[in-house]
Amino acid sequence: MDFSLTEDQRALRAGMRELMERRFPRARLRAVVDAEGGGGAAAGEGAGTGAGAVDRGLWRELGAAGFFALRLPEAAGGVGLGLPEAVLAFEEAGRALLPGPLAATHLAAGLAATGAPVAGVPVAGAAVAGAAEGEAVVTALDTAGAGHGGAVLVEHLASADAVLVLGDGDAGIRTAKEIGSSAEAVRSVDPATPLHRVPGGVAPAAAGERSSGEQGAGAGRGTAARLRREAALLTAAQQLGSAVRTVETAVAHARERVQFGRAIGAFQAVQHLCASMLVRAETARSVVYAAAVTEDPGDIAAAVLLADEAAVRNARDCLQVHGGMGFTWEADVHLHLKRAWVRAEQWQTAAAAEEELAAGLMSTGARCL
Amino acid sequence: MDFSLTEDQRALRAGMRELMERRFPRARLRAVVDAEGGGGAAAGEGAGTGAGAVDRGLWRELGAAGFFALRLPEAAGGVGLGLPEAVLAFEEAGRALLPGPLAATHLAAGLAATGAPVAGVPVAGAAVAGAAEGEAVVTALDTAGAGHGGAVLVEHLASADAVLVLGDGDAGIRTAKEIGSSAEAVRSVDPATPLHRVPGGVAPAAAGERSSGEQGAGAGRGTAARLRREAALLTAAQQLGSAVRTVETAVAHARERVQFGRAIGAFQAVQHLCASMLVRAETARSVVYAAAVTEDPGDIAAAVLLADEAAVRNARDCLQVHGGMGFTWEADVHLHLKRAWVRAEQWQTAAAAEEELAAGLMSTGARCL
Amino acid sequence: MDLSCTEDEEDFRHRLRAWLRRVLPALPPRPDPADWPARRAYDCGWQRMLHDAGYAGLHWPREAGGKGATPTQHLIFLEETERAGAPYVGANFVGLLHAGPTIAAEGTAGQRARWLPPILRGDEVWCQGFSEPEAGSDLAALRTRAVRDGDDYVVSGSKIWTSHAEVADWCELLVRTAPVTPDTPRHRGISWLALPMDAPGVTVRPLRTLAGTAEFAEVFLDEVRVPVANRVGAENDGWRVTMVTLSFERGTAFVGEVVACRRVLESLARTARANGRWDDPVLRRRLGRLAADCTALWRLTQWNVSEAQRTGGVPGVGGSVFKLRFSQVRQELYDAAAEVLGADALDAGREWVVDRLSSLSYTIAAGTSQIQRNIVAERILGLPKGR
Amino acid sequence: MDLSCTEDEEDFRHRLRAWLRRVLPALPPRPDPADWPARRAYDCGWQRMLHDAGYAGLHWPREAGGKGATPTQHLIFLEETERAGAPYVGANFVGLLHAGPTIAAEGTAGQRARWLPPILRGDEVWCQGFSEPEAGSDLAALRTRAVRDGDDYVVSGSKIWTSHAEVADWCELLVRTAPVTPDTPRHRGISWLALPMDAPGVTVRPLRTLAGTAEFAEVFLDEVRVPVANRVGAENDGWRVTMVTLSFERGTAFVGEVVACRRVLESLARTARANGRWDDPVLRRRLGRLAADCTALWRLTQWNVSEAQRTGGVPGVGGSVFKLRFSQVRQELYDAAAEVLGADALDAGREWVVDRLSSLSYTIAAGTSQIQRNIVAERILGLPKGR
Repeated sequence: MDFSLTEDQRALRAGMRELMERRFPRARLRAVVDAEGGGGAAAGEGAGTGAGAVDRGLWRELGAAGFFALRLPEAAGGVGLGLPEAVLAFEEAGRALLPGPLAATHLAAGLAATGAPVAGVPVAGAAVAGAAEGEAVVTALDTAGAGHGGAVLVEHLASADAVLVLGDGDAGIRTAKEIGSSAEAVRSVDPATPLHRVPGGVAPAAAGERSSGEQGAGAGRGTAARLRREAALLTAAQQLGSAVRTVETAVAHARERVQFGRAIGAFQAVQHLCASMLVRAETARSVVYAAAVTEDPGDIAAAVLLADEAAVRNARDCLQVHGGMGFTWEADVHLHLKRAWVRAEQWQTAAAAEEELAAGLMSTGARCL
Repeated sequence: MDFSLTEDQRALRAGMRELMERRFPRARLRAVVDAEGGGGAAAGEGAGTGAGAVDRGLWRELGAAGFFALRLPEAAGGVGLGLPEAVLAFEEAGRALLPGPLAATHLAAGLAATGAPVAGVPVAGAAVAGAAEGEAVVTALDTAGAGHGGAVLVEHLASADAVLVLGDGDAGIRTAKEIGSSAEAVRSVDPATPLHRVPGGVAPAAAGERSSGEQGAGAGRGTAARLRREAALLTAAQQLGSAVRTVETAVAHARERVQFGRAIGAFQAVQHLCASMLVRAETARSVVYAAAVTEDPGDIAAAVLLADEAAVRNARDCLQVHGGMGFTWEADVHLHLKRAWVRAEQWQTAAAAEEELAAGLMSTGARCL
Repeated sequence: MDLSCTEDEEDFRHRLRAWLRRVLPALPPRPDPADWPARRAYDCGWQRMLHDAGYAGLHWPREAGGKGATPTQHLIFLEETERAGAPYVGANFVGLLHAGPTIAAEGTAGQRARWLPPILRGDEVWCQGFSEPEAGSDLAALRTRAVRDGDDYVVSGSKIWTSHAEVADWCELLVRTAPVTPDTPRHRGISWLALPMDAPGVTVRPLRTLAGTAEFAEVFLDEVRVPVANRVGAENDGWRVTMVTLSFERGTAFVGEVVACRRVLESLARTARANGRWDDPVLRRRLGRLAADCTALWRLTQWNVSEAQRTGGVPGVGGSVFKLRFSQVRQELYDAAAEVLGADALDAGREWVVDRLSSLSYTIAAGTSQIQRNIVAERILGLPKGR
Repeated sequence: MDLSCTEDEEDFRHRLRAWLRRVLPALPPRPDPADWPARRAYDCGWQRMLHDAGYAGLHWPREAGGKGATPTQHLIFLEETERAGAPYVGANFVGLLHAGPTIAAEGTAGQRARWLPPILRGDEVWCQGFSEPEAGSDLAALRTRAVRDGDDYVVSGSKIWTSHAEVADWCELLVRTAPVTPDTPRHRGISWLALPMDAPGVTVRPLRTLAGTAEFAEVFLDEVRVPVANRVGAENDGWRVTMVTLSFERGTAFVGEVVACRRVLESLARTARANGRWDDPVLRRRLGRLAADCTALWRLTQWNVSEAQRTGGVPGVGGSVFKLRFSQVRQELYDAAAEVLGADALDAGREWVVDRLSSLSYTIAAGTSQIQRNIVAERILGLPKGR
């Protein structure tokens, strides 16, 4: 057993961090956020009308760096790595608050590579074929996330070429145009994540096309469930990155901000807030990484729970450490909090994760080592 | 509106505190606790066999001071006061960690004074007739508290003369001997509160006797529900007293205990623990007092929730402030915690209180002033 | 422990209700939140109506032009206006609740005559210039300097978190009139000035919050001349002058907000029932617990008001206990709202979503929860001074 | 990120399992927890069996008579013994996990030869004399004095929280050999002595905890003579000598406890199913969340062990993160147990009820959570020194 990162994994992480810092520095994040109509959460519309649109240039660079093709076989033009490496890359994206439907495009790239009808997923033309290279932007519609009235929120729909639709058991690809025709823009709480509300009843495949479910119930069910789990884990990895980043931000502020004649980081109340943040982040890290290794549904549910909690609560504590400064639009703290809220609503809710883990307690243990 | 205590209420509270300090000083509490077989929670049996027995002399003194007859009309030999005054007296008892079935005896005194069959409650001989004077010890059996297998825990059964039985709708008095015949002593977690487990199916009245329910469903139901609510509130008042006391204990320790060259109360971590304790106690105080005035079921449910929480969490924080010292048998902190656990299980659980309050949200508001 | 109203109080409540029933339907439509001049006009119009009906300065002493009402009457006023959906105090907040009372307590007769009546009539709007970028929790660290030059002070510096600055006539300003030295503690050397907002050298820049709105502003002061006659209290005594009002509270500071909490909670319950989430016991019990918390906030308010009535005023420290609980409950309330909304909590067009963002300031503004706990620990519990 | 075992590790695990299957059924019955001599005999008997089977001092260096196992092997050993229900290290805790490693690292050849083999064989039991009534979190405030008199130290003072004192042969004792002066920081002037527990002047008094048991003792020292030859390390260098071992950790400190957490949780779930409480989603989801927490504790352990293996050892500060989470989860686990039991949580005869009481020490013992957070803030996060 050696749970530590390998040298290659360290290098991958460093490379990804360097890529994010170079190609998506803070100025670029602020440009996305501040361009957004000057309105923010409380202002006009914004979503889907250019504001918060996916930066195609950046998307291609991510593709060139292997972000989407990370897990494709080298023979298929991929990097040939696994879920642990993908998790490291997504952690860095979360750390940088990189916007866009990263998980959906990453998963769609995997589907495309195997080619229709392998794995039972039909490919809607070139859109998904370009996912691995970052030529296509693929977002996702998870019908299991349907709320009151059966509607679902879809991120970055206006920027997307295709939509990965996860049905009850089957999965499929539809064009963004198709889905967009019935969608309505929503004033997103996160200025960097435009959202559309899509009415219920969307099927994974357009009439006449085959969705993965039609290959046979077993495989179909497995495909959608597996994609949902992987998406949940990759999203948890982004939450982890955000949680780690807000600890650093809080600590940096606490060292610099002087009140009552000393750095506020010398006050136990602030010290202990920061310490609790680190505990949350490191705890989340251990389960997210382990779930990437085991791919076990229970481990993934644990990763979702603890990473969501770490991202949301760390962002709030970071805001508290920043005091009034943290309440301003100019500070980045709120961007972490809002994105963490968005991600926490995706793929698997806390309630579902807790029920999954509770059910797991009934099957006999032996979950160790 | 004047929510403050009246002069008379202040005097009553001071008198009760003085009574408790004189007649049940710490040495006496420790005698009860330490006599208890030297075993404590983890030791032999203890319950019901003398250890933790109700002190009859003290009980009579409480009776003489009007503790049990507080709400009886003066014409009936009572003090003629109301629920607010009873709550103040019970708060002081909780503060002193006075053991014994205080609420049950107090309620039984009220029933006795009205005399059978008024209010539809038959009186089992002299036992309950002496409750007001502290000549009788009356404990309670709340059939609504039945757990798995229908069994109920009853406190101080071996010391009691009579048992106030609260059924689904009706209430009645049975002799302790009757109830005790099928009871089994339990190793109580609280060394000052002996417990017996009584099997399910106990009726409020012995065969052939009349219970309050037989007077007509409406009145009967009302009686049992009213008694349960009053008991819950008087118990919440004891929780409040304990919560207030543990703040004081924690603060006193924090001022005296020196580590790292200063009183630990100068460390923000300790200061903030103590401040949070005070907030909990004062919040609980406001709802407990208000519920005593309004007697509204929703207010009582709020009092139960917040007082239970204040007592349990304050005792735990008090223990944390005390560090290792708080973990010893010699310190009183654990006695507050254990008693708070016992009281939190009585009359109304947190789940029931929350459901009651939730249901109240559906009836239109106007709960203010 | 009497929670019922006296005959006088009932009478006051009924007359107020009758008046509100009469006037509220005739109010103009609420202004766009981003239109500051319209907001000012609306708020001042409401204040003028209150004035004409005899409700202006209800809690101010009679000598200052107020009604000398008891804390309970003030509580009833705030409760009834909130429940009736009457306008909030808005632009008149600082004038009615801080600057005015400060002038009433510490100003000269001339200052009172000049500044108080326009506040009560809704003619003049005040804003507050206390906090600075480097002086937040540590207000006494303020650096804005005022140098005496003849009959004027020349003031330079910057202030932050100033509401209604765009439309205010006056700013109650704390400035440093003597430098901090080893012999001069930081709380000395501060003076209180009434700054005319139209004075040359005053620049107002809106400050956008994380909720996306600009409820606050920064105020930059570049050699602004303020007449010495605008100083309330003695030179270098401004800290005490300010704290007299800040630390004097009658328990009524959050009455409207507490009433609103209950309303939001009931509305959440109805929404949950409509969208099916009410069937989830985890959520339902959470709302039940919040009902207990809201009840407690109301009872704590009544408690503090009664204590204020009995003793003539609650020291500000008593309010710390309330504020700690209030801030926490308010944030938990909006977290529960998000739970009720589910994914729709991401839609800023939905009710409560922007309120949820705004509620993030509760544990920070007007004394962070950390500072409040220090106050409780040191001033109420008597623990040794920390840090 | 490899969570699978190597062939060597699998082999180690299988041999251990086979041995445990063979020997555990033949163990004598567990002694009464109140019978200290019987407990000593039982624990030492088990240690002797481990010794004879080649498992004694698994994690000790070979030079000290240990097996020089990797942290992963040690993890496997602790995991398998806990899962098999093998005896806990018990009376041999201090000898195997602290005093022994200290002597191994800092003792002379003679000291190692004298003290280490009996620890590994289960012949001699050690206890720990560090904490004092006035020196808890602030260990360096210890006052027990040792005055040199010829070839002896004469030691007076008192120690607290000493486990197994009644039956220990030796006590690793921290004493003050030089007074604290303005020039001598408190961490200097402390020495490490091996105290024979049968020396005249040593009195042991059981200390009853809130769980009602006497798991700890106070040790009173009245002019006890300890040979200077029993000092490990230089005079006045005892703080460093002690911290070398205390601060060196391979991530394995809580392996057994983490395995036990999971077992308790599964048992809670079964009990809840049996008594019907499983149908309450509030409880069920709470247990689900605890499952995530238990998983996290196990993964954090694997993480720390792997880091220790990679770097040669985890500094103690890394353990602070783990301990903070562990203490909290452990207490929440027993609160959930009370929820499962309902009113039966008041019956100390029921499973988990006394464990719940014991768990109250988790946030206090071996560094309170407050101290741990200080360590995390200052030593890991690099925040300025507080207080």
